[in-house]
Amino acid sequence: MNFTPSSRVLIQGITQPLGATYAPLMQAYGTQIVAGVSPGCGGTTHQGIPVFDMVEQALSVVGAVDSTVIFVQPYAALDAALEAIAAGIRQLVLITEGIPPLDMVSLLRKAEVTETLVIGPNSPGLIVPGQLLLGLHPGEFYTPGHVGLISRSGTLTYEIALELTQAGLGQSIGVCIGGDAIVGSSFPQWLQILDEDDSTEVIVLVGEIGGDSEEAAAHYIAEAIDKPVIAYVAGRTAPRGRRMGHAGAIISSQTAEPGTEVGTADSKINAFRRAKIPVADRPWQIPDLVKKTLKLPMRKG
Amino acid sequence: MNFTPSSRVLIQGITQPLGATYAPLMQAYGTQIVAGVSPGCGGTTHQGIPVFDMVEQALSVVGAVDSTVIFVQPYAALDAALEAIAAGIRQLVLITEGIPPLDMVSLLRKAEVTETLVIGPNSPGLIVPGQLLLGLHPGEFYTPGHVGLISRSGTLTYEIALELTQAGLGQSIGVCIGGDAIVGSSFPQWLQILDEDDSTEVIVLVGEIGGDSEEAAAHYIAEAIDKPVIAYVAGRTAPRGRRMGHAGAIISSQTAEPGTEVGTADSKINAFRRAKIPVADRPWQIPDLVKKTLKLPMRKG
Amino acid sequence: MDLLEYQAKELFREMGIPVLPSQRIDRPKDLKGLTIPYPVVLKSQVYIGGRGRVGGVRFVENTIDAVAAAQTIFNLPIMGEYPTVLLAEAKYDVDREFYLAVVLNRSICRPVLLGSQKGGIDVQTALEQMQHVVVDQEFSPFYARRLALKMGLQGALIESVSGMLEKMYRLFVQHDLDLVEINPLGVTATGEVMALDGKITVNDDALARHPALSALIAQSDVNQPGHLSAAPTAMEPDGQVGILCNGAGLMMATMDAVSQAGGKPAVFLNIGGETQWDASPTALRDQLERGLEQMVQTKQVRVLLINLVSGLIPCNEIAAVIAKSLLSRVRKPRSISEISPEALIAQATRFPQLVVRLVGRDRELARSRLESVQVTLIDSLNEAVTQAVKLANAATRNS
Amino acid sequence: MDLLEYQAKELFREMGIPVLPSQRIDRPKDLKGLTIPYPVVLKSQVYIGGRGRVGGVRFVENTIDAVAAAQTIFNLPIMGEYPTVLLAEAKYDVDREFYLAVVLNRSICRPVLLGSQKGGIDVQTALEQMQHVVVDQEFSPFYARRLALKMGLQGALIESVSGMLEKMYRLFVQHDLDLVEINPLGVTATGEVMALDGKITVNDDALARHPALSALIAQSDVNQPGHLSAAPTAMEPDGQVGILCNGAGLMMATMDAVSQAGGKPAVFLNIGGETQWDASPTALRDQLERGLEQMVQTKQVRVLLINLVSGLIPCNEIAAVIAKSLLSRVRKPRSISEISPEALIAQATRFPQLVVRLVGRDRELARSRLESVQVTLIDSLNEAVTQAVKLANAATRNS
Repeated sequence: MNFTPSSRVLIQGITQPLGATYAPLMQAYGTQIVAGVSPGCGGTTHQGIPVFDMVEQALSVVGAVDSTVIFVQPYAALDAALEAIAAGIRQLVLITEGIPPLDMVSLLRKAEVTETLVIGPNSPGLIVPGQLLLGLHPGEFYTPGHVGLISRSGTLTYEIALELTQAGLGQSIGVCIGGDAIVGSSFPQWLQILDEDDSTEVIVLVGEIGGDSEEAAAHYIAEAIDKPVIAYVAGRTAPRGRRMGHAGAIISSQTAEPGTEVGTADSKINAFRRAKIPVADRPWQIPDLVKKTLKLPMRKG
Repeated sequence: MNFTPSSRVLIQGITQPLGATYAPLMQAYGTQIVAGVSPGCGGTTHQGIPVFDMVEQALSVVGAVDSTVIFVQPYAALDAALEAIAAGIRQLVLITEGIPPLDMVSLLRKAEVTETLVIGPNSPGLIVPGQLLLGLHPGEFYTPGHVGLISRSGTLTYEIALELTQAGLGQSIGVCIGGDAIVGSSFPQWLQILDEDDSTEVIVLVGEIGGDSEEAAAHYIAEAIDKPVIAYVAGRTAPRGRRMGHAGAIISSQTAEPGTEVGTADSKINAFRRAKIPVADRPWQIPDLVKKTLKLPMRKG
Repeated sequence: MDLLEYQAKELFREMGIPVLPSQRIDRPKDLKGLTIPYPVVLKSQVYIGGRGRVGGVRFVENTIDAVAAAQTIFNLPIMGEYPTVLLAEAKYDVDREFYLAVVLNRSICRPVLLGSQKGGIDVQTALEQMQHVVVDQEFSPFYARRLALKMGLQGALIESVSGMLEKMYRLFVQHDLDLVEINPLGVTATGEVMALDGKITVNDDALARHPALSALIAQSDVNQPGHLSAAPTAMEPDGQVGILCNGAGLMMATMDAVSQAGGKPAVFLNIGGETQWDASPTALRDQLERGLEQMVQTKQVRVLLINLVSGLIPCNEIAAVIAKSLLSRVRKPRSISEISPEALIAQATRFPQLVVRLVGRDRELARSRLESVQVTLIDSLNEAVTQAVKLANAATRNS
Repeated sequence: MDLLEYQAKELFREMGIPVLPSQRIDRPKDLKGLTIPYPVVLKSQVYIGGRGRVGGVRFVENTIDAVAAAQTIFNLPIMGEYPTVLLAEAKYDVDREFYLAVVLNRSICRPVLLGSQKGGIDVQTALEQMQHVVVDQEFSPFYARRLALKMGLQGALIESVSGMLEKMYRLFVQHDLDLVEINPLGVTATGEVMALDGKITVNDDALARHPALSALIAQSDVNQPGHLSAAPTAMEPDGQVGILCNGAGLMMATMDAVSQAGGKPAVFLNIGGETQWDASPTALRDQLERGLEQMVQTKQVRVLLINLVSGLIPCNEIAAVIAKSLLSRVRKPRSISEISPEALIAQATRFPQLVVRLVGRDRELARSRLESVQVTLIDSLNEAVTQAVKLANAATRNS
């Protein structure tokens, strides 16, 4: 794991709409973007960033990189990720939404044997406030501090980061594991990382309906996490079987995911409560719960 | 590597024609056949050998095995081999001829990451005279001794083993890497094994036209092998571009295997000669060359 | 997205999975051209399960009975859903019924093979005996045999059932499916197997790379549950609040908060997060514009809560889109410039009351832009929700 | 086994690899029904390369010229091979010609992508500039881009050429091929790419699991070089020795020894080693029986050297098959039992002189069995070869 200002970062899909927009924003935030990749655009530059046709070609010129942020089209994402792994990159941030799940299965099989960390897909990536931005997080919502923020959504995470910042609670990291059904890194993985991270004092976990990530996280927190955790779950009122936007935020039928009621907001909230984890009912209650946990003075209300 | 009388051996495809014939022959030679596998035949026995539906099921009953000998139909061989690897077996002998080469490519990718030894396909397997038979070698042609015999063919290997036995030269091992274009274990691999094997004093390498196994072996012997090696190459008179029976024994066109004249008997014989390896012109000259190398008395002739 | 039984069986047939001779029936009179010999089973083609228990499956012996039965089935809603197609299928005598499925399991990020010796309509019994095998590495047929053994099968059934699973898996991978289910798999006394009913769930995200599958689906109603739609999703029939957000998590959190505050969401619309590869300020503006138009056209919406949190596009650009939308609904007199903004808004045709909360860059510019069209920019989500519910309650009282 | 150009292009078309409009011509008059506008290229469909240099490819401007050109091409052997089909194809203006291939490399046990910016008929130049990329792990399109870059391509050509290679690779894997080659790949001034000529080598061992491919091949002559045949293979036109062995290595070693001893092999036949999954003593006996029959029917064979080394079947069973074969060729009088074996053999119709060498179990039983039909069992390969050559030389002197 290397998420510091010294991290050297590659952008795959730097000439795609989203990549072209965010590469300079990441750079402006202080992230060392050493090269971009876009087949057919080798030899050009984008806002001063040299662009190459392939990852391995970029690395042969600019040297090794720590992470790559992938902005390519959904059906090209598996190939881009495998290309990065083949070139030796072991931290991948998959921004792109809409990658077919079976492509993710193939990628994750490969990631496991190569010990590659895959963040996302359908994720705004990761921010270490004041230090490093790998993805879309709006830097102005964040401020350095000691709250580790992990989530499954983009804009809701920004919302909560802003609530924390406005309440005077800075963040050690903001990371989104992704809104799709099949994602790389998991809540337990990040809980473990933040539990060991010196700058994190409290963890805010922002979950949502669908799947059993929150149930697994609750279980893992009870078993293995020493630092305090505050949870929030979105989707109490979401209609069953409807896709809310995230491919992952859907309560599936019984057969597809045996274990009956897993996936509902109630199941997740109950899992957190059973693990004695405070659950915020509304997003704006999170800062107060954090302060209570850290025994900080409450804001007047 | 464990090729001793204590090796525990599984037979996959024990109810197929070839497997049904050879399993008892191997057992009669002293090989510890602990179980057979044949889907749909679980619960039966074949000549006293318990038969199971799956490899993992067999292993759960009879315990771990060292090697499996695979006799299944060509299009079922990749699956059988992957099943064995998944069950933890790391020495595979593929007897079956006619396995599609791209199935072998898939298998060998898997074998490499799991460090699995694959002998064959299209191979009579391996014999350690007087100790162990994993495959088809007719035990009566062999006698224990110090000549390591490695080859690409079946019946020609038996022929040469018999010539050696009749000349009073016993064998430490007889192994055939297989007659197909794509095979698992290679000549260099076996040369290294026999170079380190205490019971082997001299190595007889029986090559044939097609591919560059012999050229690679000649190179490897010059570089890395201390023990004396005698070579023979079959196919000096084989017509170009004709399949001789072995899928591998064909001299291919230039484009398919760049490197122009590689694959002909001349290319192979010249490679051995350049590496100062004595080459027998006829199979029956091999025993004399072995004796000469070992400074043993020659037979009268 | 789910396929109907007859569509699933078309794919089964292509893959060599045995299915009975069958014929699609679009209207009762189609039965006069039936080429399958009687007796025949008529099956309602609906997305909902459990049709058998409520009369959606009928055996018929001749054409007269068949036409009558078809009329009945066409007029029989299954959990509220009317079939637009029936499937006429040959009858088959089975000894036993198994359950088989291949499904993508999101918890472990792997496909899983499922099987039970107790298939058929009693799902609970099937579940109790359900066996599963995780396809952790590249699939190979031994995974299917592993399931067959776990199911307790013996002899020739091991190969016939695992052969079936192998084809189901190939179908699953070739078409990027979320689910392939055969229930029941009919097993005859002689050990022959037959897919008697089938369910396939297509993955929405992968559909665009499967033109043949898209064409198959285009034949049927795409307005089924679970389908990702660009149209607003209806909630409470008596709700008055429309909610428009960007991003699924934010959407759900906002809707939850409205409900918790006592409001009743009427419809919601997620105009999309910012992780589409082709997302851009222009694209987001377009989506917002279309979304506003759709919400405004939804009569039930008396109060429209707009909650947008964006790092991609400055708030003032969003405000400009909202203002433009508001102004476009005004009945246009000859010259707009002659009329004061207040008068314009007053004349707006059936425009819901707006509660706008924006977060991002250039919020103060946005505030002024919105004030120019009589809309107050609200700072916090809490306030915005409170305000929306208050307005909705007032509207209810006034109606 | 190789496909003809028109067959390869059928597969290209199915995979979405761009090819020109073309039409198969079985006889010159087919050109009257040509649907491709002139000018048109007529190409001899032969397995041998280099047809262009010897007049096997002709441009024609109208039907009269086309029919005449077709007649010429049908009567023009390419390295001794006459075409049975021509391909009429649209003309295409290209700026450059590339070489692309996907081939299975046996040394490294992996598929390899090959490419050169210098394609076309000058194979040597293509080879000098040839770039290759090993597909060491599961294929992904980046392997194709890697080759495009190694070839020195830039800009849009990287994607168009790597897209082509991706499709070639999918074809390669889907049909279990040994080789997919496009040479030349035409590249227009605007950067469009087109497969102008194509070669596909099918893998014999995998063919049985590709019924569509088998059907495609069944249309053409399967008696092409490289095809594994059950019939004896011809060697020297003036040879007299037929060689029958079991196993490829033994076959080659025996034939080499015959040549080295001054003999001339006429034909050889390998009845197969013992690694076929369904090999059994019965199967081997049947193959031997058929093989003997074929060899005996080959007029050129004056001496038949049989060298069989078997662990599967005892020598006496082999001897029984040989004896039976020998006896079956005898002109049958009313009752065989009345005649002595010697008399029978003397009457054998055109049966070559037999030199039989067998190794395996029960050799002494085999020896007696063969002696009963006047055949001596020889013990060593050396002796058998010497004996066969001696008899052949004697036969030559006597003829």
